[in-house]
Amino acid sequence: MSLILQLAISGLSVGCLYALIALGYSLTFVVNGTLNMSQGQLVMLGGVLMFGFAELGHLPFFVSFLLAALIVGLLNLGIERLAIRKFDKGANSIEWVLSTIAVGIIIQDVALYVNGPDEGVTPSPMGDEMLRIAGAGIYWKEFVFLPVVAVLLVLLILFYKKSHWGLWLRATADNRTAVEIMGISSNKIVAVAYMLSGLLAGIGGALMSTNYAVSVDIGLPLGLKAISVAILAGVNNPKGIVAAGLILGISEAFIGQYISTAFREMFVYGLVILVLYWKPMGLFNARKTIVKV
Amino acid sequence: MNQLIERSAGYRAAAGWIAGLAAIGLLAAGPWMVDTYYLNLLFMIGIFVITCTGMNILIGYCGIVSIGHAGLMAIGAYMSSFLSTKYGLSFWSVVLIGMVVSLLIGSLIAIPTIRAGGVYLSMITIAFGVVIHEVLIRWDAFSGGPLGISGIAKPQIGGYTFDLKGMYLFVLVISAAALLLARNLRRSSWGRSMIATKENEIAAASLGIRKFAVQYAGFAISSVLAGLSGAIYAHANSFISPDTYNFQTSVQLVLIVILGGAGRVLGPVIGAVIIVFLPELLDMEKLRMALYGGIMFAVLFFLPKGIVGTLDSWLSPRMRRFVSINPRQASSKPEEAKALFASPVRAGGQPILVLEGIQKYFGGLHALKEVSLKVEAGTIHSLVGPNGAGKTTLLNVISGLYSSDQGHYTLRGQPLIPRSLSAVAELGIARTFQHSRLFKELSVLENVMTGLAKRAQSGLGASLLRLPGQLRSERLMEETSHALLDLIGYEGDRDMPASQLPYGHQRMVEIARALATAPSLLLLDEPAAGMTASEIEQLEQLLRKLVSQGLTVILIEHHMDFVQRVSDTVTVLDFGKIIGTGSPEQMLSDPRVIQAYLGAEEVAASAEH
Amino acid sequence: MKKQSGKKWTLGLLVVVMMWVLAACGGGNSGGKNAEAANAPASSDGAASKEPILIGMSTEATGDNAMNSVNLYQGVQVAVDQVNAKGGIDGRLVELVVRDTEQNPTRGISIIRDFSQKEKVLAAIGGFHSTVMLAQSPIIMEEKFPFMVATSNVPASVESGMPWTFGVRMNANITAQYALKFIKEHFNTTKIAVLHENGGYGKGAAAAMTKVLEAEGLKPVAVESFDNAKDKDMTAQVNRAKQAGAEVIYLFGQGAANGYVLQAMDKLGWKVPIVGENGMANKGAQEVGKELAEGTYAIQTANFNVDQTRETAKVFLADFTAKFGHIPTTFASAAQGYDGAMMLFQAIEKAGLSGDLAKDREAIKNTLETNLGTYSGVIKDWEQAFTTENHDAVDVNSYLMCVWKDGKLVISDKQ
Amino acid sequence: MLSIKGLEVRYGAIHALKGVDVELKEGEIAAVIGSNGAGKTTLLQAVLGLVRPNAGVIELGGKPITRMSANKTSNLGVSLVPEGREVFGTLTVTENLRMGLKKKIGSVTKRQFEKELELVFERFPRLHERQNQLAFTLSGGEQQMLVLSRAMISKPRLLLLDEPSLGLAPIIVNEIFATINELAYEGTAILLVEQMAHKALSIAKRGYVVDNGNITLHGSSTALLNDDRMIKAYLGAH
Repeated sequence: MSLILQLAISGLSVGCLYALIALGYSLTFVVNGTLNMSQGQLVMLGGVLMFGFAELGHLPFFVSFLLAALIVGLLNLGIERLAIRKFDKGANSIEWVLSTIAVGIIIQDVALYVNGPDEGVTPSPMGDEMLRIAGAGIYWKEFVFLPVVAVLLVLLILFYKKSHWGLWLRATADNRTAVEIMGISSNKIVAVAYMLSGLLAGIGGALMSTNYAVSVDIGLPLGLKAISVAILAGVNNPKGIVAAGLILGISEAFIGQYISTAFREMFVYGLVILVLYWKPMGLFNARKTIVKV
Repeated sequence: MNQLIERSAGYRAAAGWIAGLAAIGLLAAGPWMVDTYYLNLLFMIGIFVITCTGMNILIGYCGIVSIGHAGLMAIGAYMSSFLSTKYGLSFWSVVLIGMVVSLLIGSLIAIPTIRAGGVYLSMITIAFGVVIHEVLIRWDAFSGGPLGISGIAKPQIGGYTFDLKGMYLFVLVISAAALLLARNLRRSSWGRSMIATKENEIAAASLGIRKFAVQYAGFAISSVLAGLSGAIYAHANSFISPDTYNFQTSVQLVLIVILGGAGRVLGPVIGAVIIVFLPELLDMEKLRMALYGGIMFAVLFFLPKGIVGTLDSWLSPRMRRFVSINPRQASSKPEEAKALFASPVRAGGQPILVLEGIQKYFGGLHALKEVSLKVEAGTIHSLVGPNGAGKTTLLNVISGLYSSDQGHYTLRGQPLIPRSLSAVAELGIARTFQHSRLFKELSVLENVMTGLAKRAQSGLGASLLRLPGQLRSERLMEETSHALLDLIGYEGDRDMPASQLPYGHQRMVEIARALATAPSLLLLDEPAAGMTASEIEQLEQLLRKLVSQGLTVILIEHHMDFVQRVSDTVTVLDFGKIIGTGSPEQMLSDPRVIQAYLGAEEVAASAEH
Repeated sequence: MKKQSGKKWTLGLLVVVMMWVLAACGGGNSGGKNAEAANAPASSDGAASKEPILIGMSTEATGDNAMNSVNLYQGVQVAVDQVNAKGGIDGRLVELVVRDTEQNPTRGISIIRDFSQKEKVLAAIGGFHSTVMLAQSPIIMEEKFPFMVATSNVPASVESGMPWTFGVRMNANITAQYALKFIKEHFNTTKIAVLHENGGYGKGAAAAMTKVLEAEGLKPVAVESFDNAKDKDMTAQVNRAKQAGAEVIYLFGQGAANGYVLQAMDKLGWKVPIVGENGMANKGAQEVGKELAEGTYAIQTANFNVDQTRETAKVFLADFTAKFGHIPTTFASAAQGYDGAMMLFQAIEKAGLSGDLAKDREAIKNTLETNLGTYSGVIKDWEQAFTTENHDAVDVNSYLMCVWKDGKLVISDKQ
Repeated sequence: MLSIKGLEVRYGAIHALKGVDVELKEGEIAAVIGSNGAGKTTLLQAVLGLVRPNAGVIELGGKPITRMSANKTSNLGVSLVPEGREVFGTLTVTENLRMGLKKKIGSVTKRQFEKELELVFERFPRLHERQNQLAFTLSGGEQQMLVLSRAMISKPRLLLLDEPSLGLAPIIVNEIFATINELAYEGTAILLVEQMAHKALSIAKRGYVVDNGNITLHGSSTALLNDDRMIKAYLGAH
């Protein structure tokens, strides 16, 4: 029994990571149908900055956490201004996919130049103790991912539902000209969405560096995996994305155990292709509402 | 006069051919001029040109940006390497098998990709690319895992084994052939149909062009070329590994096409030269990839049309002014314009189209309420009514753009279910749109020729190789299109892109394009909007000429005087309901019509007018 | 009209920028190799007048686990500095022509041709990334110049049938023999589970250990793989090894991935000895595993955490720390880079250069194979390290078993 | 309140507005009538700033707003009810109304907003029933009531209406026009673009007839109603 629990728990913490990054995609895709293909690199940047501030800069944990998240958020603001706005020309314009990939290449190489290739883990305030639940073990610093993602999800939903910025975001997603008529510059709303998405990426990266090693080359694989989560869930459904992230993390652990570790990776992408054949808009995609809240 | 035009056009084509052959001759002398380092780079350029010409067809013509085509190169490479190392088959047979398997896997990718569109399209291709990469790492028996396959036999003919020189010449021949195929495709109806579906899917469907079939052809060609170039590379370097074709390679392939200029035949050549030579020149150690990414971004930002595209748009206006082919005079014989469209024999007074009880809802809006209508063959039947009355909605329902919630249709006595635009177009119903939907990248003549795509559909193979049969049908299409342009009295330059047409002309060319599908029923949605008085006069003459040759026209128009002069019957729609059908005089003086239009209270005074 | 001219203006600007960039690099490139400007003392007597000796350096500076490949390159740089400090090889300074393969086999191939034809190097050193090395090997045979493989463990890249490649590396087959001998001696068990990353490095090691065990009629109890960059949770892999009753884990991941294996073992409450190689020696494993890494073994060919017993090693460590400000992060790669380069220089000196490129390359190859003579390196003292049949300098008894003790990798008392 | 002098707008080759002059005072309704494609919608879009005029001056309460962007003009108290209504289909009725608060959305308290809602629901009880429904499920008439209320909730000085009667049944059109009359009575200046000339002129004080980008007729409603040139110009007989 403890094996199944062990697999589930350890899969959960990895699933939280995927969910957090995929949430970043959904925020921007909902607003103007574009997303930042270098989101993975932003997460890497969050982790590297966190490690840099906490370990090398000896700043307190929470100060460096906030700094890392903010810097990545502001960077994403710049990326939107340069790499997205010019290319966002309606439904199936694709140039922004390429421009954000190019930005990703630049971020990764500059990070390599500044930070060097080494891997680093930021010591977590939760220490390295182990939490034992009925024989299954998980580090506190890993387990803390779950509540953090839960809190962020609730904040995001409240933001969509209650705050007027959230309302503006959903209105821009629905009808951009009407938003302009209502006296709100839709470009500003898109920029805010990108900053929030950058913030999420920064938080994801910083959180990740407390238990997993971050180095400059982890960005791309993480980004590709998180895109699959977003596609699986249907990009306009925050709750669906977190669920899909967790399911993916857990099923990876079980597939590894019961089928074979070799085919684990193919399972994820195979599932994505199956979904795209059967339900291209994603499993939890709510047809009608632009943002399922 | 005409001979002079043909000859000058002939000169330009001949000059093109001579320049092409000279370039290939020079490149063919390469192996004896440069050392193996530059020869290897030229070889790599050839490999990229082969794949990227296929991708150019996919991105430039069909508008599908696939970021997973390195996977298809890998399939071609692994299939041929596996068969040649395991079973010792000759290079020539394994390459063919490799291409076939790439085609099969490419088709698997094509189905969801073409259906999805938008950002999902790129995600699907990325997912496929990554799955192929993972399979190659895992499936040791087939791919040798991460260490790949070594010692792959080099191609042989008779005694001669191909070394780098031989492989380079082989690649040169293949890439020249690939470029020729792309050029032929661009000049064929298949190429035009691809660009049509890319630019305006709805307009293409209304001409009877099925998006899936056309775009699948693009995908198939690109898959085969990718498989071929993958196989050649593997056998040339006698080693293949999963890392050779990963996500970064797919991005590189797309960049080559975009950098060169998507949709331009020579685009991939320029793109490949830059992408292959750039890393060799940037041999600084630090921030090399950052500069690479920077250049990629700069090209996307500053040169959206790519290098060849920007040069072309810079040079061609000058070229055209310099070598201005003066417009063809209207051909001297408009009267006996041969039956340009197969209009049926007057169906003895039986109505060509009957609509009964058509209902249509948009969410809460009840757009069409119980619409019933009879349209007599060989007449002009106008639909009038205030804005938002449902006129365009009715047209969209008849043409199959929207599906109606209720009601049934009969066309020439047979029951008609307007499933889709292309299906309805095949039944001989053509239409134009309220806002111009011309294909901007195609020239005026090519726009009209896309109307003929449905009828004169020669095979894909024939189009690629430009076989005599296909050439003849191209000539025929050109002739018919010129005749149609003469019919509508178009005097402007027929080779300039449609995007440069003045507004009025755009409407007329759109009508000519609709006529090219040889319809028996033509639906026109506000053709006169934005036209000058003289253009409206021309339109009136055209409609009379068409109807006299047996065509039936359903016309939506706001210019009441035009409607009055040209219509046989007028139907007035208001608030989704038909409030009257009859002769123009009867309808336009009917108090209910005026009330609907002017919104006057039951003011007796105005009714008398 | 404004928008149209605006576009042309930006087009013009871009073309100027591109020209400047190409010229700047082109200039730098043709003017002479922008290689590692060896800081030879300016005052050497007339040595600079003669043509410098060009040696190619193929690195993987960007991409996954670049931290190991940096050590290889740094080791070679120290060798070049030392040789040039002594006035170069019979008066001619050594210059490195550095190229980055970006872990891309296609680029690796073009670099070999670049070394041979464009830069016209005498010999080259590199071979960190196994798959790139495999792609480069056949091309080296075509281009016919000596290439020193200084890290990649894949046996195939330096087989006897490959006359032009020489290995100063831990050949997976030989490493597996040494590891099996060590495990049988100290843990008297042959129940070994192999956990490896799915790249060339991991795959090579897994295949070698399986072959070595099968030679003795045995079989690894479990062979599990993981993805170095993507996988963060190894519970499944470790659990399958545990269920198979493994008593030792032969671990071949890179850095942090090994750390996640340690974490998974900790969660499953399962403690068995671990024997790894370069990946385990790298600080990434310790960074993640922290005290869990205590007592894990890493097969190396050198160890710089302890004071050096060999003279060459002392000098090497001093020069390395002076130049880079820290000791090597992966000992074996640095040591093998240094020794590989020094053997090349010794062969060049012994062969004597006639100026004809093809003959000189042939001469260096033959010297390496026949009369290289004695060379006292960082790793060990060699007596004719290579023969025509065997191009691998590191044999079973030139390994050094190291162990993690309170956060540092030291030489283990069990050898 | 609003003065437009010599306004010209060109879309590429099409010369949509060729020098238009319009005057409007507080609490006054001016109707702009004319056949389809005459340039009526372009006029409203130019006033709000959705379209940048090529020539001419637009002044709101004496302040020039000719080249000001749409969202800035909107916050100066100009609300537009666009042709085809443009509701936020996937937002609920209340959320649509909340968007009407424009930039003041942050400063308006919950209670204040509730009070505004009561006013709206009192005027349009049907919106009260459907307040939590998604806007795209509303009927044409209900959507028109929604966008009208949304435009009024920010108490604009100038209300621009683009063919409110589009696709509505006559009884609903009467209800809408009655409301427009009340709004003017409460002091809002209204520029009403409408195809139904008689209905528009019945509530407007003055009217402008636009034909092919020019104002061909202009005067008090009663004068225009009896001018037979109006019907001819209207039915597009050139």
